[in-house]
Amino acid sequence: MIDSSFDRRDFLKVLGWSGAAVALGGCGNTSIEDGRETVVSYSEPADYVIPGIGVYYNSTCAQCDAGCSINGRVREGRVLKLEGNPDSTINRGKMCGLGQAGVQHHYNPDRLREPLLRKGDQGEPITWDKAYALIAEKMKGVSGEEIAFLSGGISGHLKALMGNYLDSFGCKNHFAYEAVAPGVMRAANKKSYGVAMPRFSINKAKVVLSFGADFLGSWVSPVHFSQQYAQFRKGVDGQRGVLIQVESKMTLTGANADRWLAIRPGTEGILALGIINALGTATGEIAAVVKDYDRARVSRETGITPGQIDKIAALLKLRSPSLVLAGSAAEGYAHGSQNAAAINLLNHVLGNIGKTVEACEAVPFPQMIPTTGNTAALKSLNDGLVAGKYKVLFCYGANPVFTAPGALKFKENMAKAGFKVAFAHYLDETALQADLVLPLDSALEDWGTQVPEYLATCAQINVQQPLMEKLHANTRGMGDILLDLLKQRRADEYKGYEDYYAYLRTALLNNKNALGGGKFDDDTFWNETLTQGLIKLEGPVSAVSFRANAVGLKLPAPAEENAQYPLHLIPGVTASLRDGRHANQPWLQESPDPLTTIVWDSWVEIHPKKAAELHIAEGDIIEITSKTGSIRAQAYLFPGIHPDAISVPLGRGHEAMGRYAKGYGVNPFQIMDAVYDRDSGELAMHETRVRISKTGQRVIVVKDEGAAGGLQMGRKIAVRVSTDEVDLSEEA
Amino acid sequence: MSQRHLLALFSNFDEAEAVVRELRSASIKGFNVNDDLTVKSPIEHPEVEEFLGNKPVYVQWFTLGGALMGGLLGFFLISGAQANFYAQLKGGKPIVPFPPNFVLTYEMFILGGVFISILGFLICAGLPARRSPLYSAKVSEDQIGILVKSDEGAAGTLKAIFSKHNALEIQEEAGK
Amino acid sequence: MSVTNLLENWAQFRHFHPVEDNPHDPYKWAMSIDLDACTGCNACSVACYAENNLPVVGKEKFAHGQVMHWMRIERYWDEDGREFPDQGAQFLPMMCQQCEAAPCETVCPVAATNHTPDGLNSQIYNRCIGSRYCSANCPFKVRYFNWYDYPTTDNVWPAEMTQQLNPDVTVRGKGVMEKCTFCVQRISAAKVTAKGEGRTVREGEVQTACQQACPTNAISFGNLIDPEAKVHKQWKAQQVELDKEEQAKDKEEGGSDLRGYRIFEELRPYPSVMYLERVRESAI
Amino acid sequence: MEKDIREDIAWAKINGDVLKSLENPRRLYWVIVFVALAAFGVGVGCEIYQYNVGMGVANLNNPQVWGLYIATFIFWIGMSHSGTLLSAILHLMHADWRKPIYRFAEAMTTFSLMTAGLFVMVHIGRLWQVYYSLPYPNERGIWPNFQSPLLWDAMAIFTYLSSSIIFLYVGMIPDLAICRDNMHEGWRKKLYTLLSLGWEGTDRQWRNFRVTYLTVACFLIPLAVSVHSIVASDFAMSQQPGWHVTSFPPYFVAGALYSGCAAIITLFIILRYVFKFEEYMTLPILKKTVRLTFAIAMVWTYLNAVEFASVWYSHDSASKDVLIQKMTGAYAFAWWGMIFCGSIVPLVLAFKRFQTNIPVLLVVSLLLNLGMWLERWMIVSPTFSHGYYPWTWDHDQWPSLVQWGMVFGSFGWFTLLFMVFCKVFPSVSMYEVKEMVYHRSLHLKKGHKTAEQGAH
Repeated sequence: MIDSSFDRRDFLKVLGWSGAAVALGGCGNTSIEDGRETVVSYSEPADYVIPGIGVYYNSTCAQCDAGCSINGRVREGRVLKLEGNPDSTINRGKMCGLGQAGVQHHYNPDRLREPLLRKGDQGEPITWDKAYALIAEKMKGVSGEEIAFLSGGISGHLKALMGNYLDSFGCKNHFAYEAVAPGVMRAANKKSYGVAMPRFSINKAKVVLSFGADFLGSWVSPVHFSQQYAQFRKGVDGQRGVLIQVESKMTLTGANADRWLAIRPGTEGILALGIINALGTATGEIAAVVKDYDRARVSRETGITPGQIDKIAALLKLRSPSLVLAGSAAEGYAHGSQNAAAINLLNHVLGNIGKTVEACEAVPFPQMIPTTGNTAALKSLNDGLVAGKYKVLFCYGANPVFTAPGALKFKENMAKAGFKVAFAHYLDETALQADLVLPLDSALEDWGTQVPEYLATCAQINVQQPLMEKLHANTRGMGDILLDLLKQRRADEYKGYEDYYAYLRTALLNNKNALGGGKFDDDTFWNETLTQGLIKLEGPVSAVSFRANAVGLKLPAPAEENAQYPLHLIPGVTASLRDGRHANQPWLQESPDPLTTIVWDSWVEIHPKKAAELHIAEGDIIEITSKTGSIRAQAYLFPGIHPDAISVPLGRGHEAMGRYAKGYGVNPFQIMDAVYDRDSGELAMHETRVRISKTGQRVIVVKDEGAAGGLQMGRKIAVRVSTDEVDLSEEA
Repeated sequence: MSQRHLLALFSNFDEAEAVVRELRSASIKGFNVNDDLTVKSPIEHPEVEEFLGNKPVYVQWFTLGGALMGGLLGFFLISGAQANFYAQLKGGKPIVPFPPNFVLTYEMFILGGVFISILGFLICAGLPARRSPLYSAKVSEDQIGILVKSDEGAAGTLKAIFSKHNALEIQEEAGK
Repeated sequence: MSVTNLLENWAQFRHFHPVEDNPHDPYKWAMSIDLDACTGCNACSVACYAENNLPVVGKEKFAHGQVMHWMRIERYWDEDGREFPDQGAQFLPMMCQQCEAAPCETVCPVAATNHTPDGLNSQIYNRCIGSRYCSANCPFKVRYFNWYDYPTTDNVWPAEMTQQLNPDVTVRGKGVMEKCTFCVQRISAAKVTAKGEGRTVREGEVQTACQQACPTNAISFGNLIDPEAKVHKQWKAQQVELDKEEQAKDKEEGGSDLRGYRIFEELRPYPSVMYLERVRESAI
Repeated sequence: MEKDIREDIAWAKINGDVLKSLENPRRLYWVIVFVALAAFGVGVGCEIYQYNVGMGVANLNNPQVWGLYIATFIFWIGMSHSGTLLSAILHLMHADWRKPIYRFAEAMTTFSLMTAGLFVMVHIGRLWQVYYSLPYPNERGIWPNFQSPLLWDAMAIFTYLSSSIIFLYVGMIPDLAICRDNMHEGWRKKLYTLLSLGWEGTDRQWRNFRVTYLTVACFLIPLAVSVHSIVASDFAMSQQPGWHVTSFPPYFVAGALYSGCAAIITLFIILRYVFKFEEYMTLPILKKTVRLTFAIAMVWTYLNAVEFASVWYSHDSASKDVLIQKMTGAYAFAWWGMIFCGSIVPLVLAFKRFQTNIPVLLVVSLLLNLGMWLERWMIVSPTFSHGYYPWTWDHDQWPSLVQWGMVFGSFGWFTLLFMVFCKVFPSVSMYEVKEMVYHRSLHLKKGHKTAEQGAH
């Protein structure tokens, strides 16, 4: 596809220039002067620019950590639309809404354009040299212990560079923090399977029993799982897969279940054991563990009828293999690990391990393997800040001031750090607290490599390449920045690399053989890689075997009634907003939440029954009070939630970040208590207990759903049949 | 031989009628009742036409013609226009569907009818007309006027007849 | 001259549509959507925004019901009033159904919306005067009117965002009606290529933006006439016929094991979109 | 029984009285004109705003794409009906009591049609492109779509408007001649001389005049009926629940006559008072009009009931939902208001003592028209907010001030036109009143004669 003779950078310049030329009409972000040396006329365009025809380049989606490969449509040097890259084993040419909104991240009018230095509460634009000098100066005589580097999940060469940079200070304080991450599950899996993230083969399962794992919406690798789900529904030999979802608040996955069960919050583990008991196939110690969990008790404690338990058990027995998943709903409690363990135990009893819970490969380059973010990291960072340990704090790829539970008082604690550097795309809440803010390239302008945590069928390194010339002259890629910073420390080691691009190229070419490029010469291999957008390779397989001994698996009795805070607060993780880092992308704000169809605002999901008790009607502004604080949001009567729980979606309620995010909705993180999972130390996101009260105000809920409230009024619009009425095997 | 116009005004139709009858019976040389006599009245009054002897009206023929023309024109205009959408079908209907075209034809039928009737009226009634040599505003108020055109010689006789039927006023002027 | 044209082609002018002698040759674009696969994730809707330059109207205008999503995901609950929707929700992607006998077409005073020879319900923005009669007469209410001049409205396409606009699709100004086009720009591109190579468009050459994005392949789109096309196969398998308002499925007593249906068939718009019923397990 | 008109009124007096109404106006007149002008100004302001910003400011939405504009449009079309239609029918039936009142009734027709036309304009999303809908050979090679009921509408209204104007004008020619004869020099004299086409009331002119007037009258009756049934088909031809009703055309026509008659009563009373036309617009005539109105009111009520019944007993659940929504939903107040004003209030007219009670009649006639306006609104909006597709059910949209402003403005515009008319043209037909008087007196004389013969 790409002729190997020309230098790719110039070619991007050309694209960029022509792009700018096209853009001149509308927007003043580029002037005739920019890149005039590379102007080419359309009368003799380079063979890779066909005026009026879209050209496609592969890269990697950076909207979430799933690592989908994207296929960007570029015309006249402007990236227009992101499609999925069919070669990727993860998304196979498909894209979620979040991913497609990447272009709006790239073209976002609120992106940072200049390095900013704090002057009082103002940011003053400075040059990069100044910025680097400042960092060098601040780092002088600072010991490794006094430096903290907060990042999101990170992998690939960027991770390597960051590691090296921190090493150069002998610093061990790298905190990888993701506000919404399956941290507990990783820990539990490690214990029970020996692998943090085995391969879940939904498509091979005949029954999927999911305890709050929203694998179609936001869990681990949704696009990949969605495709598996499609196969799973078609079923092997016409035996359509059955999905049972157990959770206290209906997620997108729950909405697609054959049977959705509203369980009392936190009792997922009990149900799992109850099912094992009902299966009656368990022997030895496992049988001993579950023997007390008879139907009556389990039903009493979980609120699931004995009949249901029997049905589930029967079905699981009947149809094998099955797959049991532990999602955030099960994990989010102080006893989250036990829940997860119990659920994994169920998998074991059903004999799914090795069948649907499979061994997975890893990338053969340890230094590139992802450091997955979790919430425990936030805690330790916060403790450090409280103790005033850190003189310098770097912050990249995370927005803790927005996403840290209010109980942590992270904002105040952050102030205790001496010098705070934020690498950011927007002037978000965290960047606002920093002393120095360095503007980053968007993922569509930047180079990089990425290794997804969840690998679908084989090990895979995703390559990220610019889809167009930089939009803003003064932003830089994180890789380039780290490289420059490293040059301050280890000049001789890194002076060879002009920029991150050069570093990346060299690094990959050095491992050409290991990357399966042995037979190519360098340029061919490099261009092939860029053309593919990803490198598939063999890696060490880590086998999965059940190793946890069930003994000592203790599950606490369900949480007792709390008179002061009677309700559980369930943070809703929506497919499009997740933890809110992309809240400033208008498509995401305007695309209705699949379940409530609400847009541009937060809401409180409350069960109609409960609402009737409290005389709450849709649109009532209600106040939610927890130990930590209180927020106000509009009520939405939602049948898919346990009456003892309410749910507020995460991701909205920004106080900064940009025109599309600021001031829309509320931020439930603010009122979250700091409760941790006993074993893994992860934040227990579902443990916050609240009470609600009406404020007397009422608003009209802005949603797509009409006054009929999602009823069809007897019209034949969306029709449903049960399996015994259709014969799927006959279908084309 | 020179002509002369006379206008006599009467207070009511009976007198006017009497005058006309007399003019008819008395055959006056140089004066032709059918051509040279005009009755002007403030209101529409069928009797006038009776005693003037019925003169035909042709407006309705204009109307008929106009209506037919309008209808045909309408139908062909519309169907012709629709024929432009040969390649652009609409709502699974024929390109030239009858029901709507009927409605429109009907409207055009009426439109043509009305317009042409008016045209006919203007033509038949000779409007817009130049004002006749003798006219009195009284006619548009409450009096009936009889306008005659005759030779010099006959003028006297006519005047006599008018005054005999107590004409309120007699105007005369030399015609050309 | 149209009248001579009229006289010459009188017979054709009286033809009904869809007519017996196949009017759609070589193309009839159609879609089928498997509601069992659809998870309601909204990816299709966002893809549509990206492909077709749909304006983001913002909270206030959305509140006024002036949103412009050509493709909307509807979420329905069961009507049996149980405490919990324990069979989940039902999702339905709803976009212009490209009816064969579209109610919107007949009523447009200026013929701005027509039926194209390849079976699309076309909307001609330049010709539209905004009487909004088409929307009034659309049973699905999938036509969206430009209530404001979005290109010049604040924060719809500020500064750099304009660069994302798809040059193949016009940006609509105020006062015109718009709706899903089955990504006609992609269709025409493919047709041009095919024509250049002296053949017809093959299955898979055209993908609508929504279809391309859909993570579960719930949407399939193609040429209903082409026996190779997945759409053709699906319609055939479900015995749904384009120009019938009653299908095999409806005729069978006591239900049938077919899943294919079209919405509001009884109104006889003959939609070009077939939905496959959502399936739910009876054993649990 | 009281006489419609005294037969001993001197013809000269008739001229005098009517011509007086053309004399320089009193202060009250200017006040009304000013108010009307102001109201119209408001409407124009709203339109300019809407034109620049977009239809959105009217707070219309998807699916509620039509609003007060269309409702008020139908209202004015309806208003236009009685004038010409009644005038024509009564003329054919030789009901001479029409003579004193038909002139202003026809004027009303013309002006309300002009007002209705405005609403087509303000409703269109791209007013600057409105000429696309005109059927003329153009360089675009594109014709309007004649399948669309909107086009039928345009056609019918154009026909009706032009015919009404012609009917009004032709009927006025003899009176214009009178004005011409009585005016001293000045623009009025010139105007009347021009318009009266040199009418002199010769036998020839009268003869053709009679035939023409009769022919046009014959045409106008089916035309008037067709116009409003076509407006009805804008709705009935669509598939929407609540619109797709067979009985709509007669229903609309009845409604139209109804509001028209009510309007006639209102204007009758006002003109009678303002121009001191007591001698011509007499109470017996008023009484006849009132009785006619009452009859039509009952017809309308009946057709209303028929519509509901047919919906109610049909198995069309969608239409049923709309009906229920009308009765109980957000629009209930308007719907019941319509029932009250349209079907209950007119019962007052059944009582003799009220049939000539000016104040009562004024109030009632205004209420009737309010009811008729509500009816039109209730035809348009509920179907949108509660149509076939439940997902889009009412984001219940209320008309914004812009819409109300234009409705308000339209009344200003109408009043303005009417005020100008009755100062420039005789609002009572002089020559026909004379005819009326003449025939009465003739009749009376015959009566005397027979009496005398009987005596001998």
